[in-house]
This record gives sequence, C-alpha cells and structure tokens, in this order.
Amino acid sequence: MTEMSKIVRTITAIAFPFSMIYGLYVIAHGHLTPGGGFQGGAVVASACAMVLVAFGSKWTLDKIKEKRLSVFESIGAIAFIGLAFFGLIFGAVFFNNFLVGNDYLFGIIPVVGSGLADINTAGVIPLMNFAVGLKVIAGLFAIVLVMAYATTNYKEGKK
Amino acid sequence: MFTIETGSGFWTPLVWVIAIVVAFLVMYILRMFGNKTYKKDTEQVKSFLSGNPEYPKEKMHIKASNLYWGFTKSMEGFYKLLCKMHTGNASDYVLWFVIILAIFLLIEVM
Amino acid sequence: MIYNIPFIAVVCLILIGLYALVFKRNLIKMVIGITLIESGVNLFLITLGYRKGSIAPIYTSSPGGIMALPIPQALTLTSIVIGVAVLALMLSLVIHIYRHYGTLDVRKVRRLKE
Amino acid sequence: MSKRNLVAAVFFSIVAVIFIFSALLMHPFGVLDESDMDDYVIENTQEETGANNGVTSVVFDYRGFDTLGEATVLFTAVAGVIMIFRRLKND
Amino acid sequence: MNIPAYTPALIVAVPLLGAFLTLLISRINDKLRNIFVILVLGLNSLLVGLLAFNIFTKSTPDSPFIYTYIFGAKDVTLPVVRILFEVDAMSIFMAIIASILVFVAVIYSWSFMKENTGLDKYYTLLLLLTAGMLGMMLTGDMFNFFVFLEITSIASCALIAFWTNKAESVEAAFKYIVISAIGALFVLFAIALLYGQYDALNIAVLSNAIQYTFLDKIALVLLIVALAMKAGIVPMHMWLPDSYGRAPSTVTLALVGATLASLYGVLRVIFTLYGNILLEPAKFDIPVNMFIGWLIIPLAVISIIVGVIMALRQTDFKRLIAFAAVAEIGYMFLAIGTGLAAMGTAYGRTALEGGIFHIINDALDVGLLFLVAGAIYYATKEWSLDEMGGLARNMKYTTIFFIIGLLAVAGMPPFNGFASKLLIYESTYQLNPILAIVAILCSILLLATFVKVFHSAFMGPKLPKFKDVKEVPKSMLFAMGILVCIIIFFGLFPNLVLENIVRPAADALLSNAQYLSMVLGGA
Repeated sequence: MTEMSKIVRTITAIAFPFSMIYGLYVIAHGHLTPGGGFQGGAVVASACAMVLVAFGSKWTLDKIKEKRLSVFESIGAIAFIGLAFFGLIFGAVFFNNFLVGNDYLFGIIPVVGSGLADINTAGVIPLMNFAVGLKVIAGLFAIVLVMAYATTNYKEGKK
Repeated sequence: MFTIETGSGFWTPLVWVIAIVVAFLVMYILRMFGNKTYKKDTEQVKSFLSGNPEYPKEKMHIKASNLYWGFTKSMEGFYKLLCKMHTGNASDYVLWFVIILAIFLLIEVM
Repeated sequence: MIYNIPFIAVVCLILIGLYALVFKRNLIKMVIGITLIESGVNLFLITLGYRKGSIAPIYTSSPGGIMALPIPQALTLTSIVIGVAVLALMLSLVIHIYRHYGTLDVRKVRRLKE
Repeated sequence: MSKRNLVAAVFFSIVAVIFIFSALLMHPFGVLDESDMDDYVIENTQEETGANNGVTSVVFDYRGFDTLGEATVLFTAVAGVIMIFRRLKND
Repeated sequence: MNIPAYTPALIVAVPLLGAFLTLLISRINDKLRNIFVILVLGLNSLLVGLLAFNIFTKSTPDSPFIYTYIFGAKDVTLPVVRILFEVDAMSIFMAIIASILVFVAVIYSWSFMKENTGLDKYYTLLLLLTAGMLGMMLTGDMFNFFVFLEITSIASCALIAFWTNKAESVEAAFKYIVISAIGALFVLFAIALLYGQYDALNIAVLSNAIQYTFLDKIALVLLIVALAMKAGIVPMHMWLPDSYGRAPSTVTLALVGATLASLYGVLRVIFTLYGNILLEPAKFDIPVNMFIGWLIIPLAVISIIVGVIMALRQTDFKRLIAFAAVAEIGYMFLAIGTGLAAMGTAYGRTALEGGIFHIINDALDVGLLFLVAGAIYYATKEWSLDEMGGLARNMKYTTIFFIIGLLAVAGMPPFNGFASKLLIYESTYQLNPILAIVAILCSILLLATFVKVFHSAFMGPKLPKFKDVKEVPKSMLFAMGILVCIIIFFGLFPNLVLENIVRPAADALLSNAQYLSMVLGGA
C-alpha cells in the first residue's frame, strides 16, 4: 500500500489518538459497559489499520515489524491461558474466577444499579479483557500489515 | 487373546502365521531342488529374446499409467462418468453439498 | 407469521450466500458468499436471544426490567471473531492463487482434478 | 442456462423451500419457549462473577473455554497468514 | 489408579500452551524448539494414555464410565450453563488415535521438513491442530465442538498451503477452507436451531430434551451432511484427494486425524445427541433409525466403489492413497449405517464394533502409506509414479514398511485391516448380501491398486536417475517403525484390542441412558 495525500495523513494523525483512547476505554470497561477485549481490540486495530492505509505499508513496517507483533500476540495468549491455569492453581478448577469475593483486587461484588465507577469488580474478567485486548490488537494489526506489505511488494516486483 | 468371535464365525491370526511359516518351509525345500550349476556374471545370466537385441533397462519397466490397461479400457464408460464428476471446480464442490443436503432434507421431511 | 420476518431474513441471507457460492465464478464473490452465510447465522443467533421489550443484559445504571438473553450474544461474538479469522485466511489464499494462476475465475483454478 | 446450472437451480430451490418453511415454524420472534439457562445467567451474574455486564460474564467466565478457543482461532489465523506470506528460500 | 480430576482439561490446554510458547522458543534455537514440541506432545500422549487407562479399566459393559469436568466451577448447576468435558470410552478412543498420529508426524518432520523456512509457524500450527482435534473429541458442549472444529479446519488449511510456491498447494488449501467454512457454518446453524428450541448447548441436556420436531429433523440432516462432508464421503469427497495429495506428508497424517474427528462428530450426533430418538425406535411409529441408516448406506457403498475405482487410475502417489482413504471412510460409514439400520440386533452391534475398530486401523494403515510416500518424495523429489522405478534396491526398509502398509490397508489376513473388515463383511452380509459382496470386491481392487504402486515404484530395474538415492534418515524410519509395530501388534492380537478398547467404546455409544445419568446425575 502506498502513501496517501497530505490531507488524509494529517486527519489520520489527529484522529488516531482519539480512536486509540476509545478502544482502550472499551477494553478497560469491558465488565461494566457493552464491549470487552475483542471489541476494544478491534477498535484499536482499526485505528492502526487507518494509519497503515494513510501512511503506506513501508513506513508502517519501518516503525513496527510483524515479528514483534507476533510476539505481543503470543504474550497475550499466554497471559490468557495463564489466568486459566491460575484458576486451576488457586481455585482448584480450570477457568475459575478465583479473584471474586476478595476485597483488594477486582474482588468487589457490585450491587444492582451501580454505576461506571465500580471498576474494581468482576475478578479475573478485567485481566482477561486486557490479555485478549492485547492479543486482538496485535493479531489483527499483524494480519493487515502482512497482507498489505505482501501485495505492495508483488506489484513493485512486477514493474 | 488371539481369537475374534464375529457372531457367525471366528478369526485367529495364529493359524495364518503358522500357514505362512509352512509355506516358507515348502518354498525353501523347493528351492533346494534348484539347479546348482548357476554361475554369476557369465553368458548364462543374459536374457535371450529370440536373438533380438535387449532393450535398455529403463525402457523395460512398465509405467504406472500403463498398468491395468485392459481394466481401465473395459471400464471406459464408467471412468468417463467419474472424470466428468471430478471437475476440480470449487463451486461444484459446494453444489454437491447442496444436492446431498436437498436429497436428505426431502427424504427426512417426508 | 408476521413475527417470523427476522427468521425469514436469516434464511434469505444464508440462501443468498449459497447462491453466490454455487453460481458465481469469481473467487472474491465466493468469499463474499461465505461471509453472507456467516452473517446470516450470526443474525439468527442474535434473533434467538431477543425477548419482547427487553433491555441489554447489563446491570450498570440499568433502568430495570426484563433482559435479553446474554448467551446468544456471547456466542455471536465468538462466531464473529472466527469469521474474521476464516476471512483473513481465505483472502490471503486468494492473493496467492492470483499470483500463481493470473486469474480469479473459479473455472480456471482447477489444476487438481480427476 | 447450462445443464449444470439447471440441476443446481432445482436442488437449490428445494433447499430454499425447506429452509423458508422451517423459518416459518420457528417460535414467534421475541416470544421464547424456554430460557432457563439464560435466566440463570441473568440472575447470578453479579454474585457469581462480580461482573455487571452479563455478556462479558458469559464470555469470560461461564463460557471462558469457548473464548480460549476463539482466541486460539485468531492466533491460528495470524500464524497461518504470516506463514503463507513468509519469505521462501529461493526468492 | 487415580488421576487428578483436571486431566481432560490439561489434555487440551497443554498443546495450546505449547503452541503459544513455541513461537517464543523458536526465536532462541531451532533444535530446542523441535525438542520442546516433541516433549509437549509426549506429555500430552502420556496424559491421554493415563486417562484412557483409567476409563477403560473402570467401565464395564453395563455401566460405561464417563469422566466429566466442569470449567470454572466445582459442581454442575442446573440448568447447565458452564462448558463440560464429557469423556467416555469413545472420545478417549479417538483421542488415542489423534495423539498417536500427531506424535508420529512430529518425529517424522524432524528430518522431513528440515530444509523449509517458516518452521516455527509450522510447529505452532501443528500443535494448534492437535489441540483442536482433541478438543473436538473430548468436549461435551455443541458450541465448543463448533469452535474446535474451526480451530482444526483453519490450522489444517494453513498447513496444507505450507508449500506456497506450488500453485496446487494453494489451490487445495482454498478448496479446503471453502468446504470447511461451509460445513462449520451449517453445523453452527444446526446448533442454533437446537438452541432456539431447548435453550441448551450441552449434549447430554439437549439429548434429554429432544422431541424430534420438524426443526430437529432439519438440524439432524444439517449436522450429518456437514460433518459427513468434512469426513469425506462421496460425492462430497473431492476436496479430500486435493488437500491430502498436495500437503506435506506430515500434515497429511495430521489431516487424517482431523477427518476422523469429523467422523467422530457424526457418531456423536447420531448416537448421543439424537440417541433418545434413534436408539429407541419403539417410541415412534416410524422406525427413524432405519431411515437414517439406509440414507447413509448408499452413500457409503458409492464411497467405497468410487474411491477404489478412482484410485486405480491415479498416477500421483499421494492422490492415489487419498482415494484409497476415501474408500476406507466408506467402509466406516457402511458399518455405521448397518449398525444404525439393524439397531438392537446382534449383528448391528458387531457392525458398529467393526466400524469403530476400522477407524483406528484405517488411521494407522493410511498414515503409514502417506509416510512412505513422503519418504520416497524426500529421497527422489518425485510424486509421479510414472517417473519412479527400482527403488527397492536403494530403500530396503521403506520397501518393507510399504509392503506391510499395503497388506494392512487392503485387508490381507495377518494384519490389522483384516480383523475389522471381517467384522464389517459378516455383519453387512446379514443385513444385505449385496453390500458385503461389494465391500469384498472393492477390497480386492484396493489390493490390486497398491500392487500397481508396488510394482511401478519399487520393482523393476534400477533407473539411472535414481543412482544416488539413499535410505531416508533414521528419525523418519523410526516414525514409520512406530506405526508398523502398532499395526503388527493389532494384527496379531486383534481380540485383545477388540475386548479392551473397541468394545467399551461401542458400549459407550450405545448406552445413551447411562450417558445422561452419569453426566447429569451429580447435579
């Protein structure tokens, strides 16, 4: 994918942080509002894809390699399955929500009608949201990046 | 441990193994009656094709597509049908799925 | 009868997808057909979870009242992500097929036959 | 219309008719026959998982193993795409 | 012997964790990665073996033992919300097959895949494929089954396209992904139909609740047709020779496992999910089991005939074996159909036992033949049989292995293929003699097919272009040796296998009532 015009690049540079923040918000509030790791991850990944479209795949690939993204994705996946294994260790069952019911970390049980401020709830769910979010951002962006780069290279090779 | 009861019969691999051993013994005995005047690397070993020259070894080997020529020739009509069926077209694959689905649905619903 | 319009829409989506797969010759259109079937199935899952007059199954500042079923929504989420994965793989294969064969016509992409 | 398309159209229409007929037989939209499992989730999501969001509690707690599978599907697709576009030895 | 309750979860989780770690480890060292993958799969096989031992010793013919594991909570709640693993003798039987195949494939690929790039992704995908297959086999939840079905098909599709510089590989992968996407989507559609009526996803709960309404019929047909397509029954088999023929041999071995996992899905749907209806036909006026059985039998017979006849004219080594595999799949479906149509009789049971026994025999025999084809490719870089000849002079061990595989797959007596085929012949003869005659004739043709391969590849004069061909490396011989040892063992002690492994599996399939009470009884 080649670079687009300056107008597009400027607008992208302005819009990128906002969409990034929005995606991270969706990830962080996954247990309170509609959304979660996948949805927020998809928002952030599409923000990254927007940058890719505007600035071209070569520029983007100079900034970040798909190998590094792949490592991030592995880390997200390992964190997710690791949380499941922690459930086995601390709660005796695979995928146990072992953090629910304690009072310090994400352990508070909310009441009906509680508001957005109760972020310290839901046990391992927010942590899993972060793990999945990292995984989805890295994964989707890696797919788009690799496909964009592969198609550009081919065209140039043919000329 | 060895025998399978199939309901109307049985099967024992042991019998077969014994039969194979006996067959090999018979083969070995027959081989002992063989000609003892065989000598390696002499005229004796060369094949004799009524005086015609021998073809090179590679040409003597029958290719895979020529094997069972008679069988494939006699089944030609059937093979033509089957080759027509295997189009290699991805949307035909889906079409076969739809056909089987339709037949099964029709029979099952009625 | 009139209440079943969403289900009929679902079936129509699936059938349009199947139509594209069976009758269209372009590989990209076949991929689109698969995504259409997938959207149909996802829509079906979502419609199964609807209750008349219900709200989203979220307790944060909820006004109260009956809630829609949460499990079909979770299943749809899973199914959407799976669809994205399949789509990505299919498109990259299509790119490779175009490189090797120089065409996207499904009738010409058949070196493997008989 | 070729012979193939004719055959395809016949069988396709059979499938279409049966599918649409089955859509008419579904329960009316919005009126559920049974909802035991989902009612259980709606009632217990706050006490058991501590999450306000019912869907998230299903995704990450009740059916967390599905989500692991889903994450694995994405992981598989990424690995597959990167593998398909990898650099081969001869070029 | 007691094992921890979470063993079934570990069986799926260990390869998954291994797959996630493989990408990181392969950045350090290639050899370390290979050892790591073999260790992970070895550990996994050990776990499967332990669980299998536990289940096979604990289950008796009257009360098959079922191992349930709940994800996320200690007890089952009613209604069943959480995902359950329900491992009975049939599931663990299939898991044994899958773990043997993948373990052998990984040992084989140490030398076979050495010269390729992208091996880190290759091993990752192989582990993911393993996890997918095992998940399909162990799960007790319909949607979970769908998810693992997708993992299996995506991973195997990417693996089929491993040699991306070859146009045919990519084409085969595309056909495979189209077919499996459609199959999986229709499975999901059927699951949604069931969910909409009964509001349940657990197999046992659904099986308890099913009324066999019109929508249930549609769901049954969708499930059977979609899964049978993924198992490769004629005339929906065309993707199978394409993808088997063009994938690397190791991947083909794993694909055999994936295909059999779909076959397991058909068995599970017929005998457990719809078990209340199909196993007790007396409840209904129409004999439903006869209906479904006689729907499956014609397709199975066509599979056998078409598979064998098409195999006879192939000149591509792996494509030929793939068509033979189609025929073998036909034998299994023939046994299943017979068992279903003759439900309740003694020979129906024998047919089912023969079919289940044939699953493991087919996996081993066909797998061995694919490995031999891979070995020949490794030595000569040649797929076409027309170009081969006289290889027996250079590759002695491979030739011996091929002879054993040939005799086993054609059902020649001292080897394992015969024992299961005998069970199938005898039981189908009692249902309808024509079926048995067709099955025996096609078995003879299968032997003829492989004799052709044997003649054209191994016999004949030494060809000058294969002067420098050497025997394949030891790791590949070792991998083939494992399969050969199991084949000979199964051939010499068929009854041992039948009594201890196959019969509990058949019992587990047929005793639907116990399945429900074992799974839901604790609630």
